[in-house]
Amino acid sequence: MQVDPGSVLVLSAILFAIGVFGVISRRGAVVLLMGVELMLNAGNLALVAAARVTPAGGELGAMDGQVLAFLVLAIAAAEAAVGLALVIALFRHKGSVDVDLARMLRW
Amino acid sequence: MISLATLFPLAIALPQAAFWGLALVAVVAALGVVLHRNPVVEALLLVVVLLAVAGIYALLHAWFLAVLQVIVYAGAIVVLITFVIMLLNLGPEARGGPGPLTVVLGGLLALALALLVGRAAAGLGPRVADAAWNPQFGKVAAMGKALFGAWFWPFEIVSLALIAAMVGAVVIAKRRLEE
Amino acid sequence: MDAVLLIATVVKVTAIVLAMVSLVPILTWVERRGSGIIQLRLGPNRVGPFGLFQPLADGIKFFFKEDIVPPFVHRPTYVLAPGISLFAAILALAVLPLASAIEVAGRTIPAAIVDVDAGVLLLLAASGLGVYGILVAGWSSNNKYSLMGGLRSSSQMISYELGLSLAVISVLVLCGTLRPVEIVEKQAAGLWNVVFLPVGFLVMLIAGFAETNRLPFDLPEAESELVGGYHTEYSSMKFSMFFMAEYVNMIVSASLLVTLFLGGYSVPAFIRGPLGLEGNLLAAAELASFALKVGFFLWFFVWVRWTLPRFRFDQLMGIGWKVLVPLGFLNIVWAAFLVAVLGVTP
Amino acid sequence: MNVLPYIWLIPLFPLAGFLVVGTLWTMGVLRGAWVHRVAVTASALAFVVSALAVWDFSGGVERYESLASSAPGRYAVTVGGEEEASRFSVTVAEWVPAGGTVLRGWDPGHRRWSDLRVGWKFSLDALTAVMLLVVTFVGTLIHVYSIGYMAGDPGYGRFFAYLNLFMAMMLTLVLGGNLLVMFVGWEGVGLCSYLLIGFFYDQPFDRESGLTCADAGRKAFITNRVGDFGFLLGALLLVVTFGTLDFDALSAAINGASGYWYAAPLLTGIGVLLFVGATGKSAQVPLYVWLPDAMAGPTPVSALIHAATMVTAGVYMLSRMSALYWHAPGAMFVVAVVGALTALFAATMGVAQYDIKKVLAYSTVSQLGYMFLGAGVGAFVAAVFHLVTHAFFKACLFLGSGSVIARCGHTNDMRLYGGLKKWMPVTYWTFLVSTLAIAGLAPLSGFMSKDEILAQSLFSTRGHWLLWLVGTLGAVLTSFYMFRAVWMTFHGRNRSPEWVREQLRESPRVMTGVLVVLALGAATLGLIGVPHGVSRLVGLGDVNWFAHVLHPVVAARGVVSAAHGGHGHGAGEGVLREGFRVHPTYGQEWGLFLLALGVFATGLGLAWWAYGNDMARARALAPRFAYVRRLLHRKWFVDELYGKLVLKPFYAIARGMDVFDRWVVDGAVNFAAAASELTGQVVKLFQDGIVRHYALWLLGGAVAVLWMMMR
Repeated sequence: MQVDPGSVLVLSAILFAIGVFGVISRRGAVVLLMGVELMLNAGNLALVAAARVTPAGGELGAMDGQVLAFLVLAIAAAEAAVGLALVIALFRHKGSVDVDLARMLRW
Repeated sequence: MISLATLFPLAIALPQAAFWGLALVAVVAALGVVLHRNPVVEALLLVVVLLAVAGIYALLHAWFLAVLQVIVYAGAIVVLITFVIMLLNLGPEARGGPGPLTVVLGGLLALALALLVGRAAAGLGPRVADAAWNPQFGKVAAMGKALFGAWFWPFEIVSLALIAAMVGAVVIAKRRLEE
Repeated sequence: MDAVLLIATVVKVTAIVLAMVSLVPILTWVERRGSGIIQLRLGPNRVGPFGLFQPLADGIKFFFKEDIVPPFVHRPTYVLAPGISLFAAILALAVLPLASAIEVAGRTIPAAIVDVDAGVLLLLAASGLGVYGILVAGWSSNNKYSLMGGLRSSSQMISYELGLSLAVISVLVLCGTLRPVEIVEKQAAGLWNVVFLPVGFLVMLIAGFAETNRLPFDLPEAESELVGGYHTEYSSMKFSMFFMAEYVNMIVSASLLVTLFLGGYSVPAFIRGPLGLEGNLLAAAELASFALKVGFFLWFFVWVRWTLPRFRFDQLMGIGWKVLVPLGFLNIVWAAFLVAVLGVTP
Repeated sequence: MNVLPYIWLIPLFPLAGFLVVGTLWTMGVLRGAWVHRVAVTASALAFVVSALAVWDFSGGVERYESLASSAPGRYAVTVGGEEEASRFSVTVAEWVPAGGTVLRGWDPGHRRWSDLRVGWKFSLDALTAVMLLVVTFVGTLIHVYSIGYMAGDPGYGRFFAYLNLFMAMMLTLVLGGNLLVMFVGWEGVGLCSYLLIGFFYDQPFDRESGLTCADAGRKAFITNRVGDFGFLLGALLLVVTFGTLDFDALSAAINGASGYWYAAPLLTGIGVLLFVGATGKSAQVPLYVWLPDAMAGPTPVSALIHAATMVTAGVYMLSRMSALYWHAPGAMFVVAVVGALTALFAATMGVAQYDIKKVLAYSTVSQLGYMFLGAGVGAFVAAVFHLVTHAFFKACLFLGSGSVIARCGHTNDMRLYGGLKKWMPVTYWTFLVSTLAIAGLAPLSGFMSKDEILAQSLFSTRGHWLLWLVGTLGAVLTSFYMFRAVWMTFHGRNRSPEWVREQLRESPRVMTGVLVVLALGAATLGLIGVPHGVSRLVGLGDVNWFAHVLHPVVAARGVVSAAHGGHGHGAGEGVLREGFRVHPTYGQEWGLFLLALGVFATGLGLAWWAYGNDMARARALAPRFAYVRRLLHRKWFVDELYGKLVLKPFYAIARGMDVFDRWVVDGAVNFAAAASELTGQVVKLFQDGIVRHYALWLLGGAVAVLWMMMR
């Protein structure tokens, strides 16, 4: 008995789309970050599912998908740290976390 | 509480069903993250999504990742997000924001993305039977061997990236002395 | 997964939850009587012999008190917060082995609810979730004392979780496994980890106090500054759930300490050898051993609470980041030195 | 002593001197006497090493054969004989390692020459040895002289740095073992010439035209570019034809190639093109115009670069390529005609100049014409010999004039001199000796070399009596204008302003010493190359040591040969012949000798007659010959002619180009810029600073790509 990786991938696509929609439809920087986290999670889900699809080779089987997901996890942590620092800096400058306010550097 | 605990062995017995349940939870919570207007509620819903995903990891035999997902994502990243929300005392987001065109276009495009990827994923090829899997697959030892073996350099580079991000975060967020 | 295992798991879960629910009142009694002794007064002694039924009376009082939900709170999260706290606290107990194994219907099954190879990590994960209860409670109360209390509490827990994790990692390095049962078995076969890692033990002990928000680290609910901290607005059963969560956390901390450093459920050699106990009898003896050690630390928690004054918040963070984290790192290096250079195995 | 393997060090001494003086003086570290100490030491070291190398070379190169065979890519040795020149070569580094490249040759069937390896090759043979000694010896002397001449000049260090750089480049030119290394030196000396002509770049040079010294330098440089263009074309044609630039390989290839279909016309073309380069560098008609203006530079520069060494590079190059010219009679004919015409034409202009340095400049042009006349009639040995003697007496003359100029208030105008004999005896006597030499008094060096050239132009197989006649007329004028200068400068009444006359005195010892050495050379150097025709008159045999040494280098191989110096074996029946067409008889030799003395005496007498009595007769005659004088003084109006025929159309074309560049080329560039900016203006609208929109574009792109993948 095991989970069908295809269905996991479908879930991953749905979660990713939801994350994208969150990024596009919201103004708050924090929510934007959460949307990004959703997208990252969707990506990780796809990676882990793919690890179940690839043929088992060698002693450990194909762990590459999981290892990649692990690395993405670490990078997500870094992204959150920097992103939140930026949110705080933005808040300090503008008194708000509305990303639309941070547009001084456009053309 | 007790009935909740019984779900665990049930999930082991019926993985596909458990998956659909978790998937439903994840999608609903994710929609909540995106649509709700209160940041703290959104963060909590994000935790729910993350826990559901962790559950799915476990169902996919990615034990180590499942635990890490809870520790790192739920236990650290989202705590940080919540923390910032409270620190800045963010209330419900003001109405308005992006125009309807952007929202509708974004929604349609996101839907198209989901449909396209979903269509490709639905036709996934055959998978390996349970018996063919190494019992160590996804366990801590296996991950450790992979990380410190073939993936050593990526692993180290990611650790460097983490340190850089840490320093960067401090530099960006710290209050200047004269302020 | 067969029916026996399924039923056994359900039974184990039920047993643990019930044990916690029943242990907490006893602990409150211990705390109050103990504080009485330390402060040279009597403590509760009216209800039942030595006031033993006092917690029961309190429980009844909590049940029947009016459940006030202030009108300015964010209701869904306000209601949810105590549940999160208690749930996370109890969840951590799921991986702790209370004995080596128990026999049910002729089969040997693990004594912990789940016996997975990443058990220690799972424990850390569960304790990490506990922060949410406090954070959400503080925020949803919509009260500045609550919010400050919640923020302080959460930052304190995050900070000390680091020291705690580092101490745990040193044990993992020494034992080469993440499975609690194996860690205990290795200590049973050799020496307790505290012998090899005294610094790690100390770090974990201090971090344990902070994790449970108890004196001398009870800043989040510092009465003089923040009234009641994150649970200022809570009353009745909801308050009692926070209360219970705190005591469960104490139990978890003590259990973790015992499991990782003090041999867990291991029993003196003569019990297995000359006495020849085996099966469920052995399990009972092991449970007793475990309970004894945990009990001592619970008493220790109470003892310290009524002995030491409270730190200032900046001192608290300073200890967490500038003392415990570096010590934790040094301790890991020491553990690695033990394993790699001296070839020590517990 | 094994010096030959290190000949490549010789140019490096002055180069190091240039770098040291140039940088340290500019930085202000090197000051005062240390400037010339470093510079003169660098030059003197080059001379010493050159002398050692030549001495080593004269001992025979046989003992280097084992060295050459042990490192064949690096060293090459040719052991010479009567008809084969000894040569030692060292290739220091690869430069153009184009070996194995495919070149399309001229050959029938387009045989491909495919081994063009050009390295930093330095080689030494008799011709190089002669040049090496002249360049380093005269160069060092002029360095010494400059210590006195340039004393107190604000650009003292700059001057010596340039001078050292010039030495390095000239030595590279001379030592270069292939045409490309030679070309490096060729261009390098051109650069130094430009820098030194314009040394007083902010001072006016010619009051009549208002030109500055910088303009004069520019004129020299640009005129040289014209010649260099021809030189480069010739070199490229050589590469295409023979697939090599190496002198050894070229000689071998040309000597072996005389039978090919392309030999005569192609080689003539190459020869003429290379000669165009030589006319530029050596100031021959029609590119001589820069040399008189080059007198804008300091006098030691005029002596070193524009008399003794650089301007003779063309003659050296022709001698180096003698194999080619022997096989290209047409080219040789062109060389001879141009040389003879230049000799006469420049002499006429020298007659009417009042600027002492211009007199000497035209004299130089004229003497260079003699050298080319010699080369053109096949008297390469005599040409190179004249080069050597000319280096001495002309350097001495220039330095003497410099001595005069420095004492006479820095004026070049001979009308303001006169009677200087009294104040400057050493300068006078050395100047006089050199004048006698250039005018062709019998035992002095000028006679030996110039009259040998004239004799060969009459008797050589490549010669013609018309060439001889033109050359002899030029010699009369040479004698005339040189003695005119002597009388105007040193004899008669002094015409200087009062303040100049009061401070007239002899130049410092560091200058006069050099003059004496050079005058001694001018007087005696002719004895190393006494032509056979002359030695026969006094009953001696073949005492022409110089020809003996040099002949194998410039002898024509593959050409039916007579002996060096023209005498000896009878001419064969080959198509191309070297040697004398007519063997002069004893009487003819005597006739030529006496004629030469007559030529000398005629010029002397005319000068005495016109300028002897304090220029009285010249003043009286001047109005009657006003038109001629004007014509000659204005240099036959050649500069004006060039201005009309070359510069004006050139400026017109340049103006047209300017318009084209401004409107069409710049227009295209501006259009590109404007188009880029417009694109940017449009595209920037997408970058509105709203992150959401960026995400939307990204998402749209991703969906589009996915859709295309899955269609």
